[in-house]
Amino acid sequence: MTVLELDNVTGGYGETEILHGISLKVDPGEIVVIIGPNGAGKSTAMKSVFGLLNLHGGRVMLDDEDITNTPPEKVVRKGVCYVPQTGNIFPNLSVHENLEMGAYVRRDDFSGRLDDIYQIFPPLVEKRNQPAGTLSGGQRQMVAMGKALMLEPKILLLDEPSAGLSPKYRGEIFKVVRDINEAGTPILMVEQNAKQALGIADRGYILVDGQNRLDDTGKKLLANKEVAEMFLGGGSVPAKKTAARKTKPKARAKARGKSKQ
Amino acid sequence: MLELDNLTKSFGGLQAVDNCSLKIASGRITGLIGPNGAGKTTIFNMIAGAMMPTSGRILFQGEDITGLPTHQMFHRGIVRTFQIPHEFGKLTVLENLMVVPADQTGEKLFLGLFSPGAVKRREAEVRKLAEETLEFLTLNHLRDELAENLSGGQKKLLELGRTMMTDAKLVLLDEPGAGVNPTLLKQLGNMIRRLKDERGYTFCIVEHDMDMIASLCDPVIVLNEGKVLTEGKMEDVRRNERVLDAYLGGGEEAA
Amino acid sequence: MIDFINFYLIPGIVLGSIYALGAIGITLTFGILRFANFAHGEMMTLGAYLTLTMMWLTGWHPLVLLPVAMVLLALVAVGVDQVFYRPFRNSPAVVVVIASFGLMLMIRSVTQFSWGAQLQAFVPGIQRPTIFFDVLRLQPKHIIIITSAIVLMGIVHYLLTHTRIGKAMRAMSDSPELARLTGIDTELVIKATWILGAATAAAAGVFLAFDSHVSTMMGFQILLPTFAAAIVGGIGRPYGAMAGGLLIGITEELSSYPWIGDVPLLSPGYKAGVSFAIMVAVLIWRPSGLFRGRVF
Amino acid sequence: AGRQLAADQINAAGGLLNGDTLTMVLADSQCDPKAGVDAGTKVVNVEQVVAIVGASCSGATNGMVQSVTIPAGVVAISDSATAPSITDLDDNDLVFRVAASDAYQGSALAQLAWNNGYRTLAMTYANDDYNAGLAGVFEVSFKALGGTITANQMHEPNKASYRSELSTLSGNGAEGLAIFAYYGGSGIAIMRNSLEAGLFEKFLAADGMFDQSVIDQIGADVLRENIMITQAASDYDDPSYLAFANAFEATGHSPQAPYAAHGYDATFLIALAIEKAGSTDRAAISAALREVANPPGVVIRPGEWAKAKAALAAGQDVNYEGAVGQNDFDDNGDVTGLFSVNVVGTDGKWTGDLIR
Amino acid sequence: MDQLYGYFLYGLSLLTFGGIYAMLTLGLNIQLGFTGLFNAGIAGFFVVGAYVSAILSTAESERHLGGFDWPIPASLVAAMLVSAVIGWAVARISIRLRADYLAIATLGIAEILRLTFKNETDLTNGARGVSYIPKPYENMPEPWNQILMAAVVLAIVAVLYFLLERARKSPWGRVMSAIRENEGSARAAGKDVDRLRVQAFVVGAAMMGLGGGMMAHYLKFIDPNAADPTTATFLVFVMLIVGGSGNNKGAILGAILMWTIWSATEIFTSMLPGDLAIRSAYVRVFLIGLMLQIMLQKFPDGLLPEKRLQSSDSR
Ligand SMILES: Nc1ncnc2c1ncn2[C@@H]1O[C@H](COP(=O)(O)OP(=O)(O)OP(=O)(O)O)[C@@H](O)[C@H]1O
Ligand SMILES: Nc1ncnc2c1ncn2[C@@H]1O[C@H](COP(=O)(O)OP(=O)(O)OP(=O)(O)O)[C@@H](O)[C@H]1O
Ligand SMILES: [Mg+2]
Ligand SMILES: [Mg+2]
Repeated sequence: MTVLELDNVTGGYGETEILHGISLKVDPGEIVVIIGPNGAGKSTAMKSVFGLLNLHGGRVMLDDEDITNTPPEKVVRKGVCYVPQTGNIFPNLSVHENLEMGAYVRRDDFSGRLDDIYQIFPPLVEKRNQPAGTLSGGQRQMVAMGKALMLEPKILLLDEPSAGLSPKYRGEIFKVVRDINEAGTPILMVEQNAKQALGIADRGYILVDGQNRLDDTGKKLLANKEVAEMFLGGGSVPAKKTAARKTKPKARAKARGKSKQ
Repeated sequence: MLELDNLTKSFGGLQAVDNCSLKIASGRITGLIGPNGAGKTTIFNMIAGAMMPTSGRILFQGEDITGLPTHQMFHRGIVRTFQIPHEFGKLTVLENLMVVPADQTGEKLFLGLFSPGAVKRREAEVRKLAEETLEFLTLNHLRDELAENLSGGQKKLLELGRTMMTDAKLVLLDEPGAGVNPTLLKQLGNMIRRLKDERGYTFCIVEHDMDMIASLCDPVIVLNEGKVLTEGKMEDVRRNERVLDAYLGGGEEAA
Repeated sequence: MIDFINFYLIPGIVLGSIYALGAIGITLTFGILRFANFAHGEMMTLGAYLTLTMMWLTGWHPLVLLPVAMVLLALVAVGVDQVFYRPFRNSPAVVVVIASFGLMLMIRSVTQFSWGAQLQAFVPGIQRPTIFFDVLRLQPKHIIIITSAIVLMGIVHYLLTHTRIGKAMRAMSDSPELARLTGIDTELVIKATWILGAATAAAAGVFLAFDSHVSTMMGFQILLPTFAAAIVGGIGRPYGAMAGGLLIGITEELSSYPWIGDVPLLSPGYKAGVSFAIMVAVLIWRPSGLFRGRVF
Repeated sequence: AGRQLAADQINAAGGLLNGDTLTMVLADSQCDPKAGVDAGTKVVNVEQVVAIVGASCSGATNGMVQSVTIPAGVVAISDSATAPSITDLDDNDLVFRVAASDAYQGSALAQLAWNNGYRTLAMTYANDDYNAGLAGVFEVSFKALGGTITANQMHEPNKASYRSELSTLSGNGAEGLAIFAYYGGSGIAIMRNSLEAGLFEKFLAADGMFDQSVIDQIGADVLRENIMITQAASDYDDPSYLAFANAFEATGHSPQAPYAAHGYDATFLIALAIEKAGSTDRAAISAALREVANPPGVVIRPGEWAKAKAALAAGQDVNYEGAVGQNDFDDNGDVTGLFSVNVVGTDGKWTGDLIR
Repeated sequence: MDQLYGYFLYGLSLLTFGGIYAMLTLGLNIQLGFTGLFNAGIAGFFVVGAYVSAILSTAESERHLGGFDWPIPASLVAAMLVSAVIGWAVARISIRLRADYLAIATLGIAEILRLTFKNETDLTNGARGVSYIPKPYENMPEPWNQILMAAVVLAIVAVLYFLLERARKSPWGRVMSAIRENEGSARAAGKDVDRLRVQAFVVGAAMMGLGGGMMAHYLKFIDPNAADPTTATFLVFVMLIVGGSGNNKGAILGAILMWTIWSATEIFTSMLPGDLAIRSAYVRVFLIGLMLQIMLQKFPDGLLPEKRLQSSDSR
């Protein structure tokens, strides 16, 4: 039984195809991390879960239910929670209102949960009535995370949750992620802070050019030399890496060709 | 090169930057670090002319430039990137870069219309520079893509690319590394160093990636609650109790 | 002095209340759907005509029929939205503005076609004022208009600040995509916006007609001052719209008060320009409006 | 609608020339000179009309005739453009009108006010070409008679309220208010506002206010004795008028509708001119128009198309005596009009009396 | 034959009107299409241009300021200059406003301008308008006068088109798009955003003034009704959006096409039977609204969408 599964998903924004067949899954209780170069399609893969793009093929399954092309608000109501990479706060709403919005689909009393969030991110306490758009980059990220945590979801999707956070809070975030996970929520996250992320991950996927490149347990990926060189910034800049990038234009051309048919 | 003299910025009751004085030395890469909300971006905004300081002065090469409009800062050689990428969405990646250089004769409406010779020559230069920059950023394959379609990290690269399109004296980078793949980030680091060495840029970098700061920056200035907490080499700063407490926290794995 | 109150201030407040009700719909569409809705004036007109027609059919008082007109107009608005605005959900604001302009022409011609261009009245004849304390002239209808407007605005305010759908509206005006990712059914919010906007538009139209008469151009004629009211109050701020409406209505009337000597301060020929002058001044002095609306 | 009646009668009584039908083409000049020019161009070129009845607004007429019909040599007879500026257009004898210039009505109203005992009046006018012109003439005429204008205030039409303007107007005390406005634009609103606020009780107005809805809206009781409206009118006892009025009433319209009779006359005159010229040649029509309108000749009244056709066929001269009056064009193509004074009758309708 | 000749003349008038509107749409295209300035005050600049050109070129009249008797080209240049100056003033106070606010502000300013021309009777003869405005080639025999009038208008449009295309493709056009896309970033790249925006606004305003002047000469008569926002502002927007905002060809196509629709629908609605014909004005307006809706839904980016030149094309 898997919680979330992408099965050979292809698709993109409008005409262009970005994902050329991505498969991945998250089992109960797991932390799964996606890494890959910029522009590989990691965020796009996340969005495919929310019906935010044109899927040309493949399926998205949630708990054995086919949710391919379900509109985002319905997916959220099914218990999938998502922190996008950009535009993840309501800039004109206050911090407090942002957090409340996180619990929009909840109808019970969530004040306890609010207190928890303020405890995790103390800097937000004194900003609670300030419009979130006036926060610093890192503070916004905290709001975005906090907002997602307001729900106690079936599964949590995080797109680069640690970007822009100071080392202290980055550590904090990973701790929070682990805590949530230990409380039973499976997590799928994209991270560029790959070492730390893989450190806490059960499994990891490496995406390149909209395709699966590798998947393995977090530990094994960390130990893999090639992976370390190509994706984790270890060692010197390898010649191979540039070679890998050079295949990209062709792949794009191919993708264009496909989508035109 | 750049000196902040008792600079203050308050938002309502909050002193985001609080009587801050610091110096950025010419020809070096200065790191500016500090907890979230310490006031780093705010300082950048003031230096680059996007925000008016509440009080205090900004001196650039000995000249008081406090409160000048952004475009004049640019012409004095101060270039900044944005923490959240600010691309020209409906322009292609190449055009995004070509917009940047100063002294484009063709940008005068009248000259753009009537003096093709000079304009064409300058256009060719600008285009060449832009193409080199794209090559450098490994974005060449996306040159004709609309910038709004780039991924988060690609936009960050483009942000950096813009600083390479001009003869900058001081480049302010606001978190160039956030969201950038570590391997690429390394390259970026090399590139920044090269720009410093080959073109004589002075950098000031805000970044939360300690590896990058450690490998590039000397000195490092630590900001906390709008004030300078300490300043020095990364190794020293790293051992500072207060820095550990406020910024690095226990979670930092030393690299 | 008493003339000032009787003939400038009170009319100003009445007019202002009507502007304010109209401005609520404008400010909501402006803030949540992000476009300036030029068809809003026509909605007010339509509200008045629907009421008039029901009066012919039933013979009841217009204020009794107002709730029915509100419901009918809300239905119209939701239907119109589905057919004419839905295709433009992801279009730039200019395109939607132009679409609303086209719709304005269409609704207007339908109104003119069905009811003719002749002017009509809810209650023919004139209503003499009741005189209080010997000097204060108040017409019963003005008292009704002002109090009903206040009640309606109170309800709108409550809906927006204290209900889930109100919060969802504010969230959506900030970022529609994130709103969806938060679990908000944006189509539902859009419907709610139209319903609220249409209901207040119906009220504005009916009150305007109640104060003077029904004509096919009545809504359009107050559209621009209503816009000014919405802007002055701050876009997306319904209570701002209320304050803006009152401010515009009162200053329009006061602009021709003989403040100095006994000639009007400003030739009434420029009266229509007063609301714009205020609006432009506010925009320059404080672009987000008096109540800090959202800044695009 | 008056125009259509004329066309129908003519076609029923043998049509034009050799039985051709007179067809009417409508074009909307929207009171905007751009639209006037556009509409003129369309009817002149696409519809190939031989002559034009219209435009109705002075602004649209001005644009249309100056830019289109005069260069094209097409006769235009306006039925309701009353601006004095049309009188001295340099028009190659191509622009006529059957409505009297405001100059006449303004002074007629002033005279009427004076004769009815008004000595001090406040006045207000809507700022449009028609009412501003009329108000100007009225002010001069009333003062010339010895009257006093206590306040004269322009207003912008189509506003929701006029209370503040009215308050200013009432400041110096006046026996009544002269309103120059269209009833729908601002006229009714002004009356309502002044009555409801108790500022003015008595009104004088010109034909922009002549409409049944004024009575319906404000109430006959309130207005009876209190309002006088001049209107470009016909001699209601004149056989010409009666001929028109009976026919028009039979079609279910009120013959007193503003400018209905004018439209009828303009159309009829054009038809006569065509018949007289013997062709639809535009230049010939212009030449023939004055001959069929002015004496001498066999008197033709509304509806007498067959008679006119016969007379013209016999080579006789004709003289159209229309529903609105003599319709004798002067050198400028203007007519001197008749005016009626209208008050609210016991039946709650306007009843008019010719001013002689 | 006559009928054909009539169609020909009507066609000329469509081209003339359409061409004059094209001056307005091209002006708007600089502002909205290139630079992203949502100017809803077209009628204001139109009316300024129309009156300036009218007053300068007419003979002495007691009704309004006048008697300058300037030649038409000179008064058109003056119309452009005055519109530009007013455009500059308007831009100075409102250029920093964001899109929709700018729209409403300019709409308001245009209304104030129109009211001024209407109320300052000594200057403009108020609501009664200015007559006897000279028209180019009006003394030529029919149909040459009309052919030449249309030719002059179209020639001006062609010149404007040529210049604007060059401007669009030049680095200036690129900077303008950059400003439209991201103001902050353009500032950070050293562009004096405010100055450039004012520049675009002023150039556009001058073109609108030219259109207004041309219209006055073509109509030979101008009154404040000609600056009614419906036909002098919204119609222009409709034209540009239908044609394709950002695309100069689209601007011209939109102007001529929409004017033709605007004008020619009447030929059909007036054929409706009896009572309907009297209400045909409403039907016509309805059709125009409906047509607009269909156009927008079918061609959301306009008939000729904006094409950024791809960097590789221009190599
Ligand atoms: N416009 C504003 N209004 C009110 N407060 C603001 C505004 N802009 C920034 N602040 C506050 O000023 C403080 C400093 O913000 P700044 O963006 O400079 O932080 P930073 O050091 O760049 O942090 P980060 O590393 O998270 O980006 C923060 O507490 C923020 O909430
Ligand atoms: N809205 C969009 N429209 C069209 N193309 C897009 C859009 N968003 C992203 N793309 C393209 O899709 C590709 C994948 O983007 P995506 O955002 O998924 O990358 P990513 O793996 O998340 O990269 P990063 O680590 O930089 O965030 C990129 O090449 C980008 O150009
Ligand atoms: Mg991403
Ligand atoms: Mg920051």
